[in-house]
Amino acid sequence: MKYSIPKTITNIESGWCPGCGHGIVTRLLAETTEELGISDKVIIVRDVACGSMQSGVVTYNNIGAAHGRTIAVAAGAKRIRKEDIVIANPGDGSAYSIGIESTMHAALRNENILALVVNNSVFGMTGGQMSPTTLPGQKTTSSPYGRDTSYNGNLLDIMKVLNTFDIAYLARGSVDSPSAVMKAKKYIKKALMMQQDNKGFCLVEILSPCPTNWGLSPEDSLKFIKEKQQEYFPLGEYVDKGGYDK
Amino acid sequence: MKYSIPKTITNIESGWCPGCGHGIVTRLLAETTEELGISDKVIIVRDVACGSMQSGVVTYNNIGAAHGRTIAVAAGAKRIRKEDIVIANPGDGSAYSIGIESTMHAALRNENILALVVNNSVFGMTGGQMSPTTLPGQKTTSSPYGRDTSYNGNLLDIMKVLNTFDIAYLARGSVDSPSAVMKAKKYIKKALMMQQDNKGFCLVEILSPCPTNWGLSPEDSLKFIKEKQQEYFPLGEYVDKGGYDK
Amino acid sequence: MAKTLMKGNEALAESALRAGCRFFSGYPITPQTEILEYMSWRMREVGGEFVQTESEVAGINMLFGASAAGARALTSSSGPGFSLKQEGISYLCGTELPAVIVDVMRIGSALGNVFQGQGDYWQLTRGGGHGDYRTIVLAPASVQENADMAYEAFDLAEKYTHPVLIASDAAIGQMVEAVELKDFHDHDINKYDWVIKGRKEGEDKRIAENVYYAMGADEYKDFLLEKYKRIEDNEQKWESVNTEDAEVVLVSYGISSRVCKEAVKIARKKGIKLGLIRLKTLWPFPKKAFDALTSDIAGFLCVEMSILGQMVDDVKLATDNKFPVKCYSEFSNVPDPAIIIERAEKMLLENGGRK
Amino acid sequence: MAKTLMKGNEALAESALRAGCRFFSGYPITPQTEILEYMSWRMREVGGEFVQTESEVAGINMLFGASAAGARALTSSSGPGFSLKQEGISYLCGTELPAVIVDVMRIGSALGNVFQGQGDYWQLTRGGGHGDYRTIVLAPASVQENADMAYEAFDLAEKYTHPVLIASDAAIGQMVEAVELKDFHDHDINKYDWVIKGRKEGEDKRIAENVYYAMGADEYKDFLLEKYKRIEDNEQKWESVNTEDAEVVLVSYGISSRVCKEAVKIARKKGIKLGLIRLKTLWPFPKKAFDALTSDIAGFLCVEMSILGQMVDDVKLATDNKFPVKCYSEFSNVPDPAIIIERAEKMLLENGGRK
Amino acid sequence: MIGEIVCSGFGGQGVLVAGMILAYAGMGQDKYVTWFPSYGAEMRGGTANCNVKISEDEIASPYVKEIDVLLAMNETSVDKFENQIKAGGVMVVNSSIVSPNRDFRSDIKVVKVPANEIARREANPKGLNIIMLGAMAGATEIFEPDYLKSAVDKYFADKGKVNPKNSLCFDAGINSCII
Amino acid sequence: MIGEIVCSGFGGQGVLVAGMILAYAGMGQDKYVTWFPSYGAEMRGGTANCNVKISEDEIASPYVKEIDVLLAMNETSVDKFENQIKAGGVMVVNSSIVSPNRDFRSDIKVVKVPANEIARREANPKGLNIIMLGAMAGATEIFEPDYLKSAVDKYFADKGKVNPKNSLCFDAGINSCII
Amino acid sequence: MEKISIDVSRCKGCGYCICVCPSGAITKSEEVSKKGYTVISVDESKCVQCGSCYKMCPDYVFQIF
Amino acid sequence: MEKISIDVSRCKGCGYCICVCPSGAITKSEEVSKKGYTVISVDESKCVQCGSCYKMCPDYVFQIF
Ligand SMILES: Cc1ncc(C[n+]2csc(CCOP(=O)(O)OP(=O)(O)O)c2C)c(N)n1
Ligand SMILES: Cc1ncc(C[n+]2csc(CCOP(=O)(O)OP(=O)(O)O)c2C)c(N)n1
Ligand code: SF4
Ligand code: SF4
Ligand code: SF4
Ligand code: SF4
Ligand code: SF4
Ligand code: SF4
Ligand SMILES: [Mg+2]
Ligand SMILES: [Mg+2]
Repeated sequence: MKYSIPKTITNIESGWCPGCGHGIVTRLLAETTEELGISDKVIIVRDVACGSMQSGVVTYNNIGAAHGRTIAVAAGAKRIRKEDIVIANPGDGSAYSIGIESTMHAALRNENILALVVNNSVFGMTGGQMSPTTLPGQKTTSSPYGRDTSYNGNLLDIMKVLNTFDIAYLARGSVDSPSAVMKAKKYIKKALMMQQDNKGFCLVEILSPCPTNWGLSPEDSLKFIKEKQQEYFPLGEYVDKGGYDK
Repeated sequence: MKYSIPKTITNIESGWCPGCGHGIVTRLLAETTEELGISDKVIIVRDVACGSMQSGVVTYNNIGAAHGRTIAVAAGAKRIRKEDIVIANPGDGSAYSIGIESTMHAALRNENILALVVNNSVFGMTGGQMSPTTLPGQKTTSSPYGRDTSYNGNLLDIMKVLNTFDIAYLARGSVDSPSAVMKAKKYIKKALMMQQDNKGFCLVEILSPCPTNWGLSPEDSLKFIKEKQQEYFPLGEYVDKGGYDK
Repeated sequence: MAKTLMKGNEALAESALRAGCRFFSGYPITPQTEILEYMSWRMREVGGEFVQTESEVAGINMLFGASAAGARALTSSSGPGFSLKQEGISYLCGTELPAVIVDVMRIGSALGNVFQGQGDYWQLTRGGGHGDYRTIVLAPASVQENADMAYEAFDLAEKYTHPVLIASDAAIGQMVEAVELKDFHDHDINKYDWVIKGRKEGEDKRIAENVYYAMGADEYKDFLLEKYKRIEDNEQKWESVNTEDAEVVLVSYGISSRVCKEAVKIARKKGIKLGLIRLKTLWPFPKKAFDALTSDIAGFLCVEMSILGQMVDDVKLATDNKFPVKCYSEFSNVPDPAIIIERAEKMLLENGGRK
Repeated sequence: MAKTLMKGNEALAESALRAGCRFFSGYPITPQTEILEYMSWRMREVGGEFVQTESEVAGINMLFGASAAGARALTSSSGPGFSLKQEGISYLCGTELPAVIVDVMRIGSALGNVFQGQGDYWQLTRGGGHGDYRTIVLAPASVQENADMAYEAFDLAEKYTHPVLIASDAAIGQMVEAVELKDFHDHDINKYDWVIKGRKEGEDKRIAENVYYAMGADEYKDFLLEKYKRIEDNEQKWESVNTEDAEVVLVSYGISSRVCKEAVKIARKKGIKLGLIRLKTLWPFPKKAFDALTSDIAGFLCVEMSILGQMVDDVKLATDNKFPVKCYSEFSNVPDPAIIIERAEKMLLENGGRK
Repeated sequence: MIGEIVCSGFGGQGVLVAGMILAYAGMGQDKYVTWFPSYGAEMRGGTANCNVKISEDEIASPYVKEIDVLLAMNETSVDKFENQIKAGGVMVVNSSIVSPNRDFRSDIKVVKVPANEIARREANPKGLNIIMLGAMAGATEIFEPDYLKSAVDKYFADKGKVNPKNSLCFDAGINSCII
Repeated sequence: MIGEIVCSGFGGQGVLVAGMILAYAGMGQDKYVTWFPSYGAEMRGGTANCNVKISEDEIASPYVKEIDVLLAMNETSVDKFENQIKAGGVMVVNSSIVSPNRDFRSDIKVVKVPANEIARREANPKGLNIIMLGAMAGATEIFEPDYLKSAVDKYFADKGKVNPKNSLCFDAGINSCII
Repeated sequence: MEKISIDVSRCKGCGYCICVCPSGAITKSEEVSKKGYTVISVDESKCVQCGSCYKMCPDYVFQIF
Repeated sequence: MEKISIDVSRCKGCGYCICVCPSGAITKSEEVSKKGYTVISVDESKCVQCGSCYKMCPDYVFQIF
């Protein structure tokens, strides 16, 4: 088969809303780990946010971390399971708001994990409040008149923050089109290879639709990513210490 | 008098060790606020760390914040006291380790306060443990064989992190010599003027000796700042949105 | 003011604003989020400060600053987020700062779930933070009380310069009832002599820190014992329902107590002498409600949504262990009036009279 | 092994390593810091993982991950830092993960001070975090016990797949005594079937999350009640000193209990029949120690370093309120044997016999 | 006690608003009312419901145990709540998507309303819930149809969301159930 | 009970180590020992002290209330602890910096040791505490001087910090107090 | 057949596959799933096996031969 | 006189002033303060009133006229 559902995807229906990007990101994770032959080494550490619904969808053993603590928990687990591949799977709220301390310090300590951040520019799970990546003008339930940066604060672009850090890999992908999906997959795969080779901290952020809380149709959500979200959060590789491009 | 002790310095003996930089920074704060005629507006928010001993030394009303929370507490106070000048006075441990989340997010929200960070590259108050700014090779009570960055993590240079943020002012000074002291004073003064004009978040970091925990004589401590600390933490102004240079 | 239909969480938020609250800092968590969402637009309308903070820890600490600066300040959370505020609550107590903190209880330890629960009773009444302290804990059982207690909480907090907690729950927070809101009250941020602001010439120096540093450790001990005694003497609040002739008395609060009221109604129709003490303060525990009872009681039945029956000890202590005390506890289900009555009947059978 | 002189904190750390602990994550705070400092070099020597985390919150959460992955994991803190760990402790409980968490108690709410205190009793025994849970709380009173209990704590934690707290204090942590350390024990991180690791073909899927999700809310209720009952039945630990014929029984733990022992010695010399129940577990509270007493007791005197007398309620509950219970509490001073005896004599006068 | 009502259906069918309108209407007649939603993770599955109580006396528990009236906007709602209806109670069923072949309880009154079709006809896809309310007004005594209709209008007017189509939907609901 | 000792002085004078050596020596004779330091903010002021108990029986409280022997290395130490010494107890005073003109209690034995001068003479500025221990050995019965001296050596040997000057200091301490 | 296999029971009707299919092979069907989603159907004859639908589908509906 | 005034009771003997004084006017005295610090003394005749000591002193000992 040219494209087959990865074996590590279960046939349990996911809890995600129609058009939710978490489902795509999860498939990429399943594909890449299978392609690398590391399926039997994966430990996922998920947040309590929408990413938590991944647990039912994949066959991987996993840990449910407190909100904002996936990266700390993953770092703790990895230090005990050095042969395993440990992936933290936070959302933007988790990694950049409540959990920013550990995002920064795990990067400083160059913890040998992958932080795979699903950035949907809102707190999805709790009903769509503003997050550190909510765009200027974007309406959320806690910025009902649209984010006004002078009132609600500026955006956090983690690429700019971790840019200068001595980590293994830092990249931002998106799932707004088939080609973007393939690029995002490449980023994730590279990061996993680096973890296999003990290169250190990798953070891959994926721009991901949350039609429910954006108040947009799934199709318009993809447009929103392309036209709006990427304007503030440009795609690409920001740190690459690996040399894993063939 | 050419140089007189600022009126806002009390004659209570400080609790600091001989040669502690906190004393110099405190005087700069007293001088600048007096020169700007804002002594009667100052609210200091101090950590529980060595900076807390400032409380007895100055006549200013002040708030003792929990460790790591000076910036959050100051931002809260400033929002209520918009006419006052609110200065958070954390150490490097406070601002960059436990309190990094609020350092980042107060900057994102451009809270109209001054964070005056006394960076002595250790947790002074608790007896000299490693902090995020402890230098490679530096011995501390929690890195007794010297900081090994691959074991203890890399250094956090806040200038590199906040560099790209939309804040009012970001600078790093030092108190290792009379001329450095005067430059540091200029930075602090500029930041205070910006707060007066509601320009937003200012962070001024001051490299400061902790002879006690560095295990050095006070004199050698100054050398350490010049020769070692500044190598990793270069002095200068990093963000300046104010135009307050005459 | 006429009555309007409001959600419990929103009524609480609006009422806090009317009480003069002009500072809110918090972080979303179900089932508390509507408080934050309401504040996100409404606070701006009334000219106050709203901050969605980076975390609950930042939320309680920004509130600490705002409170020290003299504002009526509010934060709110649930479950895990409320736990993160415990250090800050201890700081408010030790520093003697007034503030109002809402815990919209949900179920379970760890993540648990977003549904109604009452498992934070110990955390609320015994101090989830470090050190020796208590906080007044108000326990609303209706949308109206969510509003009234939020209003009153600020007065209480200032009366004792102490944080006041509101132990709301997911059910009270999510439900809608008619509510009558109180008028807007102006709060003067300079009202109190402990408020931190720029120090004007000639004024005494003010420091917001552990009050015991200034008064000395020994005096602090007496001060604290006296203060808590004063609160215990003055602030016990409860509602007694049909307790005069009750043979079994239910003890309950919040959403569970509403089910208990229904049970009392049904039981009375059946001729069973059931009564109810509904706690309106969890601390101080309304011991006076128990003191007032006659001694012909077959026992007390605690009805609560906590597996471990967290309220039981307090009832035993309040009654000097003179009566049987049982517990009907639920976890994810709401207590059932039928089961309540069944249990009460069983107690009557077992302990016809006094122990 | 021969005896060596060690500081309480260091003995605790070394002993944890000998018990097979290979993961420590924590943040400095006096008077706990020596544990962290000791681990900073010693953990590397024994081939384990040491992390000075960015905060206490990160510390407890890294530990959560290490524990889920199968390690014997330790974190420690004091006062404010211990409060910040409450969310994480609740997560460990709900997720049923073993771990050892040390609270080296200091005095006061808020910042308080770094000196010995026992003001965290409620926080420790009633769960400072959200939701329905208890944790075993061990209370060492000597450097030797600091070592022994740290060793034993890991076994207990695994026996119940539950966090175990050690309520040490500044005095026990800072003092030096001779100590005999146990041998090194190897811990197999794959020992338990709940341990999270890469899932090999054919293995059952493992998830570390609230255990109630898998078992269902109703079953969880029974499960939890049974589990805590089992702990209460099996894990009560105490030391009775001269209680056989005692007329007044002191109740105390940790550093205060050592002063009490001295008081008992002195009192006995004077012919006063003083006894002592020293709690070695704060929870489960050693009710059995009280059950074993005769009824000719004039009363119990709680001796503790907490202003509000936090242990008193537990003694009343353990004795069904059948005896007078008084409290001699200190804040910044260490209890004084002379005052203890004076208070005991007063109790004897007031309540010559049984209440 | 005037009535204990459960409104249930898919998220998006307006079940919570239907319940709110009933509570609002009750309050307009100086009754005691409570409205209690299902929420959180429960809703993500796709089903939402709310409990409404309307009473002359103060309402103790807001939870509906024995239902007087069930507005069942989809199949799962019938599955879930039919058994809780009191003997003699009323179930208004959205017959557009609830299979007409299923067996309903015989001791209750079942009112079948092709709500989706009506909504389509009235070009008011968001009017499903109003149609159901209309049907309920026609089939029960809890509110006078005219009063409830005016309450619907007033409810939306209060929110500044007036939509003249609502009134048509309401009428269509009443009519459909009279047929 | 063999002895309850307080060592007190400026931070840096080695008072905590002096106490530790006493505890170590006690343990070497199979006695029960406890050592308890002042610490934290208290120490920042400049004064440090520790409580040492040495006993044949298990030690209950580690706090010294009534002092058998006080090693007072500076003025404040005398101010603070002299009154806690038991009648008949011993106070070893660092007479280099404790004013020789002050009145001491007459019901205790006061041993004046010019410790700073001796240390200077022996070119061992860190030997202050050892000198004081020597003096104590000479003036009290708690330890045989030779045993304590060997314990000092063993203590430092265990730590890998052998310093032959310590022995000279110890002797000088004994001698100074015999004089 | 055998170009593509679909499991419409998983489909949530988001429409991603429809808008990325280069050959217009995918359309909304009339079928409404149990959860109330209008699922898709594929006109296999039009399918060029590009895999775009597979790549975008958040609910693992497609497999391409 | 009147070039400089010092309050040696505050001095903690850190020596900063000594090492920054361009004219060698400051030296350690023999005096030991109550807290055990060897304090400084100033040879005012040498002082050029540059203010360096003032700027560096962490304990507010100096004032320059
Ligand atoms: C300590 C704590 N605070 C808040 C919450 C509530 N909460 C759960 S998930 C979440 C935010 C989710 O946003 P994000 O991390 O971006 O993930 P998404 O759902 O958008 O994928 C919040 C605030 C919680 N469970 N615990
Ligand atoms: C929550 C909490 N954690 C830890 C501490 C202990 N503590 C007090 S100050 C401090 C670090 C001080 O370092 P820094 O912030 O750099 O200030 P400095 O003393 O070096 O000026 C620590 C760890 C505390 N009081 N509260
Ligand atoms: S709320 Fe948003 S992020 Fe969460 S499942 Fe729905 S679409 Fe996905
Ligand atoms: S420990 Fe360091 S920072 Fe603290 S007072 Fe002493 S010198 Fe200053
Ligand atoms: S594989 Fe390509 S052509 Fe075929 S259905 Fe999918 S998107 Fe269309
Ligand atoms: S992308 Fe998948 S879920 Fe979405 S409509 Fe197509 S098949 Fe259905
Ligand atoms: S003012 Fe300058 S010259 Fe005078 S004493 Fe001070 S440093 Fe020396
Ligand atoms: S700088 Fe100040 S404290 Fe230091 S030696 Fe000079 S006068 Fe004394
Ligand atoms: Mg998100
Ligand atoms: Mg520091």
